[in-house]
Amino acid sequence: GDDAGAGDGDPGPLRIGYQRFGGLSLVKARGAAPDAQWSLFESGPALTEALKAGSIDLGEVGEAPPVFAAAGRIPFSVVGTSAPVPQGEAVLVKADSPYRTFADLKGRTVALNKGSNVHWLLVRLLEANGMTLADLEVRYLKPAEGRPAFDNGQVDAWIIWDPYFALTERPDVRILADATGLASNRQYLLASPEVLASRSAELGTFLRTFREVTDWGIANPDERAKVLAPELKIPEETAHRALARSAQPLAPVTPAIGDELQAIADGFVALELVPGPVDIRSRIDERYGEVLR
Amino acid sequence: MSGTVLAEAPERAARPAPVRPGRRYRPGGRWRRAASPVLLVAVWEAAARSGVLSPEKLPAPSAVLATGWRLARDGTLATHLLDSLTRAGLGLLIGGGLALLLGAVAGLLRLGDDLVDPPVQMARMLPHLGLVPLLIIWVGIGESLKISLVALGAFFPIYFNTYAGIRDIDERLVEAARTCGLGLLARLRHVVLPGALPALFLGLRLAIGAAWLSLVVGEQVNAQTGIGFLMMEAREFSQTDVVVLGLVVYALLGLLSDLALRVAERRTLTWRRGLRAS
Amino acid sequence: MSGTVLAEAPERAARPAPVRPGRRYRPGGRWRRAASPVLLVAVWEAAARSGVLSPEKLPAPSAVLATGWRLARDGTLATHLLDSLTRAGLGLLIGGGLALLLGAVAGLLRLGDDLVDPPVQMARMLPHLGLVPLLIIWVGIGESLKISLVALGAFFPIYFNTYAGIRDIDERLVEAARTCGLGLLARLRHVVLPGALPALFLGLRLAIGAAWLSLVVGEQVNAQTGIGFLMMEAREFSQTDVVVLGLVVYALLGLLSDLALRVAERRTLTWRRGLRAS
Amino acid sequence: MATRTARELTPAPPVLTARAVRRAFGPTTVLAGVDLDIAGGEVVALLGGSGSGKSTLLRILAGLDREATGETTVHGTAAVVFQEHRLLPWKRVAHNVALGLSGPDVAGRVDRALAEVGLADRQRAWPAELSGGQAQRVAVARALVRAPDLLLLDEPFGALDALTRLRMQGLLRRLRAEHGFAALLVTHDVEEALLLADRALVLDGGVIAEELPVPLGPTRTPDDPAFGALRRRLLDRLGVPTP
Amino acid sequence: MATRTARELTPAPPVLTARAVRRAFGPTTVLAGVDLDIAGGEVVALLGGSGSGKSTLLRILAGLDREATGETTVHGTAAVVFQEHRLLPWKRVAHNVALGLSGPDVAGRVDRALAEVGLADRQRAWPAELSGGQAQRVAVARALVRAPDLLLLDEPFGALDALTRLRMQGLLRRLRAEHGFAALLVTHDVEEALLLADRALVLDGGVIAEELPVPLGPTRTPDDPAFGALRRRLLDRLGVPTP
Ligand SMILES: Nc1ncnc2c1ncn2[C@@H]1O[C@H](COP(=O)(O)OP(=O)(O)OP(=O)(O)O)[C@@H](O)[C@H]1O
Ligand SMILES: Nc1ncnc2c1ncn2[C@@H]1O[C@H](COP(=O)(O)OP(=O)(O)OP(=O)(O)O)[C@@H](O)[C@H]1O
Ligand SMILES: [Mg+2]
Ligand SMILES: [Mg+2]
Repeated sequence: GDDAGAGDGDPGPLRIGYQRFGGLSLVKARGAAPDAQWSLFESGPALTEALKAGSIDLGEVGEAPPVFAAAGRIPFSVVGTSAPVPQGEAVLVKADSPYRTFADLKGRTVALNKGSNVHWLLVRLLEANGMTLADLEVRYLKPAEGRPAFDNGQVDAWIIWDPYFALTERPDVRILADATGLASNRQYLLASPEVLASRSAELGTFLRTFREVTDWGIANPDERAKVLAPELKIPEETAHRALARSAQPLAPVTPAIGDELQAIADGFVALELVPGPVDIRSRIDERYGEVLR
Repeated sequence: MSGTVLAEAPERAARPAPVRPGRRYRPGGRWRRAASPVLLVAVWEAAARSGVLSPEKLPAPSAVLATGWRLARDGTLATHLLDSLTRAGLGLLIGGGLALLLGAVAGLLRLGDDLVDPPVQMARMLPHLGLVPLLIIWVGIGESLKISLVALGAFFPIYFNTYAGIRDIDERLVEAARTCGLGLLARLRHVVLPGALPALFLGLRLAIGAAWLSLVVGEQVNAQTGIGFLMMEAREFSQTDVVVLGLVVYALLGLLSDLALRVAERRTLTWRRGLRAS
Repeated sequence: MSGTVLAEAPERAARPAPVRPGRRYRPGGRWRRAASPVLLVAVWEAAARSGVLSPEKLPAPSAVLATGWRLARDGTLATHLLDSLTRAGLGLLIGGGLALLLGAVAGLLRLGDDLVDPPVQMARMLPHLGLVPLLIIWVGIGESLKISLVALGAFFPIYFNTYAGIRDIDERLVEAARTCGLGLLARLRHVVLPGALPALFLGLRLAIGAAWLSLVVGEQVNAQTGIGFLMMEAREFSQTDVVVLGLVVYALLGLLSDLALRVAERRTLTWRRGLRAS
Repeated sequence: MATRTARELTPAPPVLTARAVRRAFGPTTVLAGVDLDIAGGEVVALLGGSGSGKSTLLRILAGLDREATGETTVHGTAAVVFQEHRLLPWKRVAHNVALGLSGPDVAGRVDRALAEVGLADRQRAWPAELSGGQAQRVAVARALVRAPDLLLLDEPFGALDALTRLRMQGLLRRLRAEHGFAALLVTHDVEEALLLADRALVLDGGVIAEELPVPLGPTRTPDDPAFGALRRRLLDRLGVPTP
Repeated sequence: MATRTARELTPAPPVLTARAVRRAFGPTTVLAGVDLDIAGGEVVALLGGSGSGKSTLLRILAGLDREATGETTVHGTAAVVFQEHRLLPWKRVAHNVALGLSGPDVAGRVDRALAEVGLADRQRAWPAELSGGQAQRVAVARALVRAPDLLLLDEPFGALDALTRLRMQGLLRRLRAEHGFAALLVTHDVEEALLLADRALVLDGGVIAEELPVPLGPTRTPDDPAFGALRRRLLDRLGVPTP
């Protein structure tokens, strides 16, 4: 196994799990944390699975994965978050489709990734429109599968996040709704209990770097797009557009954040989308508040 | 000269032990095959009970059994199993049928070999699971996607075994059949098919495995039912016991299909026992 | 009485056509195998050019080729390919070696059959790709995960073909070797191995395919390199040309490995040509 | 090198004609131009050393060798008994005999054919359960049951004991008298050739090196002085010293 | 039912002893209690009808049948020539002969053995390229080259023409005189049995039904009146009508 490190002697590098778009990509792309060992994950659930297996020490995910992970009794703590990014996820339909509001999708097929931030957005959208899950034909598709299905008209709408969102945003695609006013769509930093116990300071240093890089990116959006486009292998212009709305500054976790997460968890439990009850409030770890403030 | 021909025979035992012992009746023979699976499960349970194996890494067999019982009682297991079996069966039928046809054409006809075999050899290495994005475009995200994946998975083992089975038939027997006035179809039925049957059975064995494999991936794309979906869902909530239950179900299906194939083989390949004994 | 024995012979052609034409030299024989792949590509290109096939559904071969050339020139393709090949090679070595060993034990020894075969039959149906969540827990998410998946994928075809190949050996030849004073090891070397070789080759063919298949899934879990990763990444960004390029690379690898196996077969199985001709 | 048969002028139309049959395996030429005619109802014995090309010639005449050159024509139906029995291992004895047989009462004909070769009780045996001689007799039954115009027999009685061999020879003679089929009989046994054949050929050096009419009556015994003379002549031609 | 050999009291120690050998295939008993001793250097011919159990007995004596009952002991080494040639199809002729051979100059010994059976030029041929008689001779060479104490031969010359057969019989006689091996020779040819054997046995009804010492000198010919008498007696026992 390559997950040596949680042992005695040389603890090895910090093992960071990141997704294609989260703020951590920029840290990796700029080479700001040369000692870290990076693992790329397709989605939040895949990342929390590695967290459970003890294969990574820290990872960044969207809104829903912490809830699903907590429901799965995966040991982790939430050590950081970001400012809300409600424009970073949206419901997309074809431009020539008749749907004007989300309620028009009643009885239609909607694709989304299960257990991701968009899953929570769906819950909120249903709630806001007085609908239930039974009113839609939900198709759970990963981003890589959702795109061809959406492009080929096999689903009527696709709920997706950046950068897939920005990549799909073309003249023949229309945004039906985004998360504004419905969900915060924050990023969450999850850390394994072992690393918090034994390498807390090291993690703090890393988080400081993370914060600095994020702030630099917000201050230099053009350069940020230049650095990230080749790393993500997407056009610079698309990267620019997506980053402009989705890259928000980091923020410390607070009891208020815990309440927000708990509300999400309770919402999922109420819909029986996760087996309850889920106590996620207690997963909040505020020790890095100063670093991220 | 002959003096040297017969000289210096090397020292050796007059009766070396046979490569394979005879197939005569052995007491408890039927149950001996159960020994190692039972032992395996026992060791696993003991390891889990003693705490050597943490339940997150691998839950105890008894825990898996309890989960299985729970899901079986409320009917969940049956629904999922039925859906998976239907998909696997349909896919096997389509993929296997096509493989049998093309394999026979390539194995029997020179022209068929030249035309059919090269594309198949190219396609052979296409990991059909890598085709998922293209398949979504071509056949959609519904049942046909799952069935296509199963059919693709089942195709290759059957094709290759059909081809090899036909190629390996003793040509002298085909000649004998020709001199008995058997036409092409009759030769197929009386010589080629029975001669290739052992290879076909092997292909079927491998194809059944490949079918499940494809299904487990296929059922992760927009499925609401099926054992693959059940496992996938459990994986999301880290319900290792359900994941392992899914695996146990697969294992049992493996044993069952093996049993069925063994019976079928015993029936159709009786003549081989004669070969053995002789 | 004999009067009836010889009565009423059915009317039939004196010389029915042979099941398989002779293997004599055919002009252009070597290139005939290229016909259908070339035709396939030509039709595909024509369909793309004429607009029958939209580039999103399937980009034209020329477009794929251009992408390939671009990625080849900047070295991307070579890096990814090398990594994938390393993983596939290691996994094949480990899984294939183990399969050969266990297959031989089960095929040769009665006891080995009773102990080894039932667990393998159970495991056979375990879709190893369904094991990913457990494998992540056991071996982590690094290279060992990918190599384990390949090894698991390669194991079964080789195991089953080894087993069947050994079982199908003409026992009369084994007897003859025994009376020539060959011990167990010598019989293995001189009778069992050459007799099972055609089946082993078939197993290897299927195992190579299974290895790639496993890799394509394995390289979706925390990989930064490999053809599977390349395709995965392209999938996420809907770069169909790169996806198809990946498939083309796989197809070419399929053809190459087939060619290599054909050469190896021709070398080691010369004696079969004699059998054919006789 | 007298390769034409002396019977060419007799009225019986030839059931087999072969002209300039040549066959080489790589550099070695096995058949260097064989001409052969067999008239309807004629039994021809083919003798020759081990490896002289008898089986090769038979396969060519049966139309099984596509790499041989020359012309062969069979008028009517032919049945073959190969040097090895070539029974299908996956068919029971009776089904092996019935292979490709059609017409009325197949089962009855098969029964009777097996009874003729003394294997009435082994109908349901698998070929792998037969002794060498039994398998050979089943192969003979498989050929006889089809009532062909021409029988091509490659050492059909090689694995049989003296008594069974006599019986089989008797059977062949009787069936031939009844049905008048022609036969090409490859044999190593000079006496068998003289007992059964109208003509004996010796294959040597890739050609028919010797042709010997056997003008003996239908009831022949080895005690016949003419038989003895022919026997000596044939053995002589085959290089076997005779006392 | 005289199953014991008359030579039991002679000084030559037995190279093979078999007692109460029984073998049944399902309901049919093929061997119903065979007793057999072969003294060192003795050649015993085994005759019997087709399907009488000769090959079955040979396999048992070679230690290849685990389902037979009774006792068999071979003192020294044994080599077998089976009724079918059983050459490994994936080994060239020379390698088939050399199979399992060790000691000095294997290549030379193989060369000479193949030369003895007249196949010096087919060393590099594949078994599938041999004629029936050639394959059989390779199998004989494979047995002879091992210089065993006991040769078990199942119709070793069945597929050979008269001349080659005579040569092989001569070879066997010469080698035996030189090396004094014992042999059990299954044959259908009564003359061959009388030419080669010290004793002839007839297997019938699952037991050794007849035992016939062959008190002829080392230089035997069929013209010998004693030979003729023995021949008639044997044929008679086999049920073949003699004139
Ligand atoms: N496939 C082959 N490749 C090369 N040589 C071959 C092949 N088949 C036969 N031969 C050779 O051709 C010659 C004639 O073989 P054939 O089987 O016709 O002999 P035969 O007269 O039937 O001998 P026998 O009496 O021993 O059966 C032999 O020398 C044999 O080695
Ligand atoms: N595997 C088997 N199953 C059933 N019966 C068998 C099997 N093997 C042999 N037999 C029967 O046993 C009897 C003796 O066979 P065996 O081969 O010993 O005869 P044989 O004396 O060698 O005859 P031949 O001279 O024809 O070679 C035959 O009737 C045969 O059918
Ligand atoms: Mg021959
Ligand atoms: Mg026999």
